[in-house]
Amino acid sequence: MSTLPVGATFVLGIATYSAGACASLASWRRPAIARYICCGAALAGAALEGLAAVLGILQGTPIRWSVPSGIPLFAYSFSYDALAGFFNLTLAILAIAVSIYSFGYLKEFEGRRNIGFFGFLFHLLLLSLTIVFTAANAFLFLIGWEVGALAAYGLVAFYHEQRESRQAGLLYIVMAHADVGCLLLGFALLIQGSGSAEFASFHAAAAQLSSGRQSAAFVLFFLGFAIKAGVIPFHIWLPAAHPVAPSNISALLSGIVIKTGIYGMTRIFLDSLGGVPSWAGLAVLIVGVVSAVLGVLYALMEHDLKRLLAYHSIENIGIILMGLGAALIFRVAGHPLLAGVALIAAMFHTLNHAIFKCLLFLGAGAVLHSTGTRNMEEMGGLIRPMPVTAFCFLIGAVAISGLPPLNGFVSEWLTYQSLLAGFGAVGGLTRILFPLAGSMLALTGALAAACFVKAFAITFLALPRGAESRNAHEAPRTMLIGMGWLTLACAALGLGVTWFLPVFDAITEQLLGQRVVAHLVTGHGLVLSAGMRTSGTVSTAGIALGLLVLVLPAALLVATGVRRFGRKRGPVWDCGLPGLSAENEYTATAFSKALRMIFSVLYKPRREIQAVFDVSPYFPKEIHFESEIDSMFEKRLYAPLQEFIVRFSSRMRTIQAGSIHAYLAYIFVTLVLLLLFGVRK
Amino acid sequence: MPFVPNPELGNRIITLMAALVLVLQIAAVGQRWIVSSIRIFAVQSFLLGAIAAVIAYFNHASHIYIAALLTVFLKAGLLPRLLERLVERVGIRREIEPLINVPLSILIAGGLTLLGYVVAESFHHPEETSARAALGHNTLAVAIALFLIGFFAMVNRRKALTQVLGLLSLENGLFLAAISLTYGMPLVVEIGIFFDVLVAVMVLGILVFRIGETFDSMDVSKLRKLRE
Amino acid sequence: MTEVLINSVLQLVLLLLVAPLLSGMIKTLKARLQTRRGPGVLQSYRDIFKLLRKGMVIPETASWIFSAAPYMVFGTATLVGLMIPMTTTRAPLSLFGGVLAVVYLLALGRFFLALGGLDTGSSFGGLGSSREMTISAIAEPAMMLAIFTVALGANSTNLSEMAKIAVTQSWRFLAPSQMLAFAALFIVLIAETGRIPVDNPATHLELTMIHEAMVLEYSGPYLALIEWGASIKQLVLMTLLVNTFFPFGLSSDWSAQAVGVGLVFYLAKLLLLACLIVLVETSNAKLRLFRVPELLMVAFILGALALISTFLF
Amino acid sequence: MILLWLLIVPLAAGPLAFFLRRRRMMEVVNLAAFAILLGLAVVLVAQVLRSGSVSLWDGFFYADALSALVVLLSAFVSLVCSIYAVGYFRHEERTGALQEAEEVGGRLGIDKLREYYALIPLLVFAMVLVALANNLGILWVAVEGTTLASVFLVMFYGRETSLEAAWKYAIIGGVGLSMALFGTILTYYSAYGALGTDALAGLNWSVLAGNAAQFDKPTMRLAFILILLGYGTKAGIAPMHTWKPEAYSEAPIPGAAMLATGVLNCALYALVRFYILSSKCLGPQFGSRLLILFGLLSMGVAVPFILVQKNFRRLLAYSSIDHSGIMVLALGFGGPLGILGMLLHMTFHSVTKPLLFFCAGNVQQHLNTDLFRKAKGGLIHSMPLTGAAFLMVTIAVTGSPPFSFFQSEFTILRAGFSGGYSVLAFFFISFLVLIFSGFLVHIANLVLGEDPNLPRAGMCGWKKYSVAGLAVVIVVMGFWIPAPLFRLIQGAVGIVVGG
Repeated sequence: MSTLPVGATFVLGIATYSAGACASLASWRRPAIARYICCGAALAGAALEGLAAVLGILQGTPIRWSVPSGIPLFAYSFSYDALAGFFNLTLAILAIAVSIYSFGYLKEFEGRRNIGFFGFLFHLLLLSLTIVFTAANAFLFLIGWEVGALAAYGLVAFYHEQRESRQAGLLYIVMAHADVGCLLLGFALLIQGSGSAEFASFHAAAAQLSSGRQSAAFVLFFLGFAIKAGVIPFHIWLPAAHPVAPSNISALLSGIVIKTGIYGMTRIFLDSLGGVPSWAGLAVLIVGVVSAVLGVLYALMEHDLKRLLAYHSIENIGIILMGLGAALIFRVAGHPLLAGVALIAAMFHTLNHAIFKCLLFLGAGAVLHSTGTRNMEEMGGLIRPMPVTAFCFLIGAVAISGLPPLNGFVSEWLTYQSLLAGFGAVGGLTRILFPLAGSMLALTGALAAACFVKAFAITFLALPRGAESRNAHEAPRTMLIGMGWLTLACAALGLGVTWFLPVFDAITEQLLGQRVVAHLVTGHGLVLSAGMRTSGTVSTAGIALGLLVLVLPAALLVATGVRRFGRKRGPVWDCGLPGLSAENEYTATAFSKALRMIFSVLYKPRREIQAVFDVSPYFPKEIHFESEIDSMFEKRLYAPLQEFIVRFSSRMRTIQAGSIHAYLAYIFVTLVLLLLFGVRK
Repeated sequence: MPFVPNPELGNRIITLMAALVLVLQIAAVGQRWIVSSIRIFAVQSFLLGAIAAVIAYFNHASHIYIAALLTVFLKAGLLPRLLERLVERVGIRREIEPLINVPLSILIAGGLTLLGYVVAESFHHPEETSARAALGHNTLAVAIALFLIGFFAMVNRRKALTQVLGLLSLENGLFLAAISLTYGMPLVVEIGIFFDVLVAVMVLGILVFRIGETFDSMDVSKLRKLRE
Repeated sequence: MTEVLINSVLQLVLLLLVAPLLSGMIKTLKARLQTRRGPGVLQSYRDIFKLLRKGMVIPETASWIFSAAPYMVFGTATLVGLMIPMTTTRAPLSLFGGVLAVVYLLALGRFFLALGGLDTGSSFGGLGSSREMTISAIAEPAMMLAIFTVALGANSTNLSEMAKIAVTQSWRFLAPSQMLAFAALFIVLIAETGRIPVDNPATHLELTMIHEAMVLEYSGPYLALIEWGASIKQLVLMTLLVNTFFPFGLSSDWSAQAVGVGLVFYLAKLLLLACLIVLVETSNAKLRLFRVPELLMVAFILGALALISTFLF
Repeated sequence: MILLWLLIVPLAAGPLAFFLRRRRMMEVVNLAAFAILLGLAVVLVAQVLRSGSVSLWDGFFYADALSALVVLLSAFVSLVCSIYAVGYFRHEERTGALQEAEEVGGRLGIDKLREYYALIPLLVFAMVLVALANNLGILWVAVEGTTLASVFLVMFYGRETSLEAAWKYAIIGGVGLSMALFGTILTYYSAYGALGTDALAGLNWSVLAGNAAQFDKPTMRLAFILILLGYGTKAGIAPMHTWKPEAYSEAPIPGAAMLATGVLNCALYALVRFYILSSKCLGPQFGSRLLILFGLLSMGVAVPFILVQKNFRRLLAYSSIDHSGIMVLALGFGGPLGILGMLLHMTFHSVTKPLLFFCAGNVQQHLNTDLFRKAKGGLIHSMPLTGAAFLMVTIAVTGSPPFSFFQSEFTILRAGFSGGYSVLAFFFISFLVLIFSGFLVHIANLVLGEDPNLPRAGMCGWKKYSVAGLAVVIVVMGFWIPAPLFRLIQGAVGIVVGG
């Protein structure tokens, strides 16, 4: 199969994005047209890129080509291999959903916001992501990386009239720049070894690095990518930035932008950097565990719907890192097969999380769009006015909680299996860490389930808690289509996993020289098996079927019962308490109370209750209750740092105190010192 | 019968004058009256001119005569006149207390002279025993000392005018170095430099004048509006 | 294929029949131990039957989620029941999923039940769901650790495999690791099935109840499904315990008498475990909600110890 | 011959403007002169590219790739600035700032304009002379000339503060330049032994460069130290940088832009010339150490002042300190990469910095303040073009892709690593990150947000088009460097590295 079709469609897609960017910028005076250009071009570009990705994956063999750039120093060289194809596929799936969704979503911008500029940034983001995934040269990679960050900054700060957005945007871009700094140093290290900025040349160069420099390179890259991925403790920008962006953008940010960090780690650690130090994998694993558990714990305390979702991104990145860390460990320990399974677990979870997190953010966007609030405490009962959104959100919630038979379950299952296998594969006491990590993964999953029970129930079920949600309306059709597409994807990837898995074969072969999927699929291609050492099996299709078969008779039973003995709607019994009203419903805060108490060590919750009464404190007329948790990292880590920098700088300012004599004295002293330095032979 | 120029003798004379110049410089550090420090500067410049002439005479470097003349004309004649006029215009005659008190300043000046010799030491080439080398070694020390002390004066003095004087005496150091080390720079350069010095002094003069009339004090340590 | 079908049907029947019996048995035993007459062993059957023949009231505030929950609870419980070996080492649907699937399917049921509890807007439902999710969440890691200990021994997460291995070395439960794991898993069982000291299945005292609060608004056939599902879940967990740790009488062939022997052994083991539960329930008072985590932490530590001791001894 | 024209044009334009009565005429003269100058510069570049070097009057004037580059940049900067100046000063005139500036209650500020339009060509003349002078002494004279010409720019507005600034500028500059002169003399002395004192050529760079190897080493060492301090003062390297914030915040915007780009280039050019001599004589080690030290110091000093800054014009000054630090650092890293990085950086800096100043100028003229705290933000609404450009150029100037500074800084980083200074490279990067953060935070808060009671600014075409045009150039340069320009730069690199 010739390389032409892939390259052609890929370039065409890129061209479409670029054209879209310019066109929507050009049409910023005509909102309606700008809207159509923005979404239409994005849809077209995404479709093309998706096609390119599919072709590329089918083709298998990596394609490299290099375009001379206008800058004599560097050439733009791309490489379209399995990994790039996979991430581009993920991007395309999301981009399609988001651009369809945006048709409806952007309508409300008309006349109020500059859709043209929005479209420009939107396309720029998509373009840069595509480039990041396909760049085969550090320079191009960094350009794509930073341009993406800048575009994302523009989009995060898009509602820049609100202080919140401005601050969040700045926090985001500053952290992003810090990670670029790390990457620059890392790449410089490799380039110095190889003498060229091409990724292809790194592999050989990294082999010659001294162990110290190798560790340094690993640390630098890990820092850089970890910041981008929002791994704890570098996460603080994430829950700040993702919620304030327009929801369709939040979906992309949480869905794919943070995954560039994962892509980078995979690309550099498994491909370019050749061998990583033996402790590296362990570090990644542990960081992953911490991120997963803390991420979900913080998510539980949120009652801002979008912030809650943002924290879940941190959690899922943690889960992905568990798989990746395991893969690194196995690779160093010389178990390519296990490494393959672990890598597949990580990659598959990346894809899955991208899909359902995007779906959930779009759902949240729809809710925000119709109620105008992000505060769950004011929502409720939305399942009646917006049934479709509610259904999509529910599917997303089940998927992200890792419950069978949807896709989230499969990737978590694979992660479990590879962790368990690790116990047998690695010697020494470190092996204990694998099952422990597994149990932490279990904790994470269960907490996530709890969190999404809260998120879904408080948002969509029971009685409306605020006027906005009382007169909410279903989202426009295009938005629903966008969500529906992802809902389908969740179900398809869950039930049809065994048909999808072969996609990963090329990746594992390229990165680990090992095809794995053959070991993973048994039972007439319907059953997923953990392959080698631990022979666990699972079949999501089977589970779904079984559930269906078992529920049907029960349904019949109930139906007959209902036909004979009737069923009627009545008021809530509520232990006989009359007149249920929204005020005495369970709230999000109340729901998470138990966990807040249990993990109070971590949260350090503060609460403040003021009761207003006239006769006796036991019969208060009104009670004002407020409770907040302090976010450890901001208070203990970042605030002091910033404090220090500012204070130091202010102290430095006395240097420039305006006295010319002081200024001359600086020069004089320097001169004398240098003269002394100069005379000593 | 013609007088036979003898380099040895020349060097003696030059070294002597250089020493004198240095003494004047140190004296200027202790000086309180603006006018008299201007005069000191004038004498110093005159001596430099003389040194230049001597070098020119003993080494048949005729183009240095021009430098000598220029020096005497500009630095010993024109500039001091201008400055004194300025002093009258602004009407401030006495230097206020410098940042570092006089005895200490003089001590520091001595230290700087020492530094000058240390530095000059580093290019002494025992193997090369020509007259020029020896001369260079001595006068360079003086030149560096002049430079440093002039600089120190700028750091130390508060009046705008005395800072200008410091700058000028510092340039005298350069001139000494130039003529004694290399028997002068190429002529074009010399002229360019003199021209620049002239313009510089004018510019500074204008500034001093403006400052004098805007702030009705020439204490530049009071200029501290612009700061962080 | 057909064999799997028949097998499943048989096991399904067994599940549906034994589960209520077991909970009834526990109730009776408990009453006897507290020197009450208590209900008959068959009481649970009667309850379910009665509920099935009642009309039901759906709260006005409830949405379709409310009605979906009972099916999910029942469905997941029964499906899980088909994934674990009961009388023989071969679980009919073992291929469809191992112990991980079991845990996560139960979680799926719980997920929907909790939603159902919140759907009505009644604050008791919310209270119940909140507590249920919390406790199950902190029970999870201990459970997993304990299970891993066994799974790692058997090199498989599939229950049939685990059972097969267990059969080959039936005295393995004397190994400290197994003991510890059993202890951990037993505590988790208590928590998951909502028994004293974690929850009191008998109480309807509003502020202490968990599971009961969640299902407060259900009535008629729905309630029947939920109760039935709950008892099946309980049966499943207990089976898990007895068959993975004490694989006596499990045979790997299908001959009638093998199955029969297996059945007898199985019921005996269940009875013993039931007695143990009853002992614990009667000899303890219900813990405050915020003491429960400590209990489960103990379970977690036991699990960790079990894990470590797997390659110390 | 071309060299002569390059000098004559600005030299003629100055006095001509001085004798003109009407504002429009002065503007025309300036614009025309600088347009021609740019043309001539391009021609010069072409000639240099064709035949390695151009010289006149048996090498009294001498232009190789390095000088051609500097001339080109100076010409470009002066043209751009004079275009902007038209709009800027018309606005000043309208608001009466010029009239105030005149000492004796002036005639519509026309004298001030004359002062500006007459002085700028002289400044440019000095800048060109710096690049074209072969004789290091003349080079010094020319640099001094730039100082003298620009002192008047600094005291342009005649406020107390501008006098203060001018004084500091003049005095510190004077001291610095006398150090440079001393350095030059010592260089001459150290060459003396090798070359003897043949009158003129003795200080000609083209001659010195040839046999720098035989120079007297200790003298050269001392000379380089003095040169570094001297021209370093002019380039505003810490700790000699202190005059910059004062001078830049007092001079009229176009003049300040000239100082920050053209004059800075001249100082660095001189530094490079001597660096070549010293590295030939003493080996690269000695010079590099010092340069790296001062480069990092300058960046480091700039950081805190950028992080906490009250005044956006001073902010620009510190940014220029940071950039001269970067260039000196690159020179210190040395090697083909380092020099390439430095010259690229110089080029990009000369193209980008003016826009930064123009935006600041527009903002200042619109808000009548240069203090952050008096600005409530929301400029993007009241002056969209300037606001957007300001944000863009901020991102560009702090060296983030796709803008061109990223290329030079990436190259410099590589140079640092291949020079074996990995640890220092770490500092380099962290300073860059900090500066980016500080800068962007300040400017974003200035530009974004909304300030309802801020009127929409009307801008005259001159201001508008100079800003827009320069913005376009910057964006294009991020993706495309004209091949001849790059050849020129590489030629210059060859001169510095291989000589």
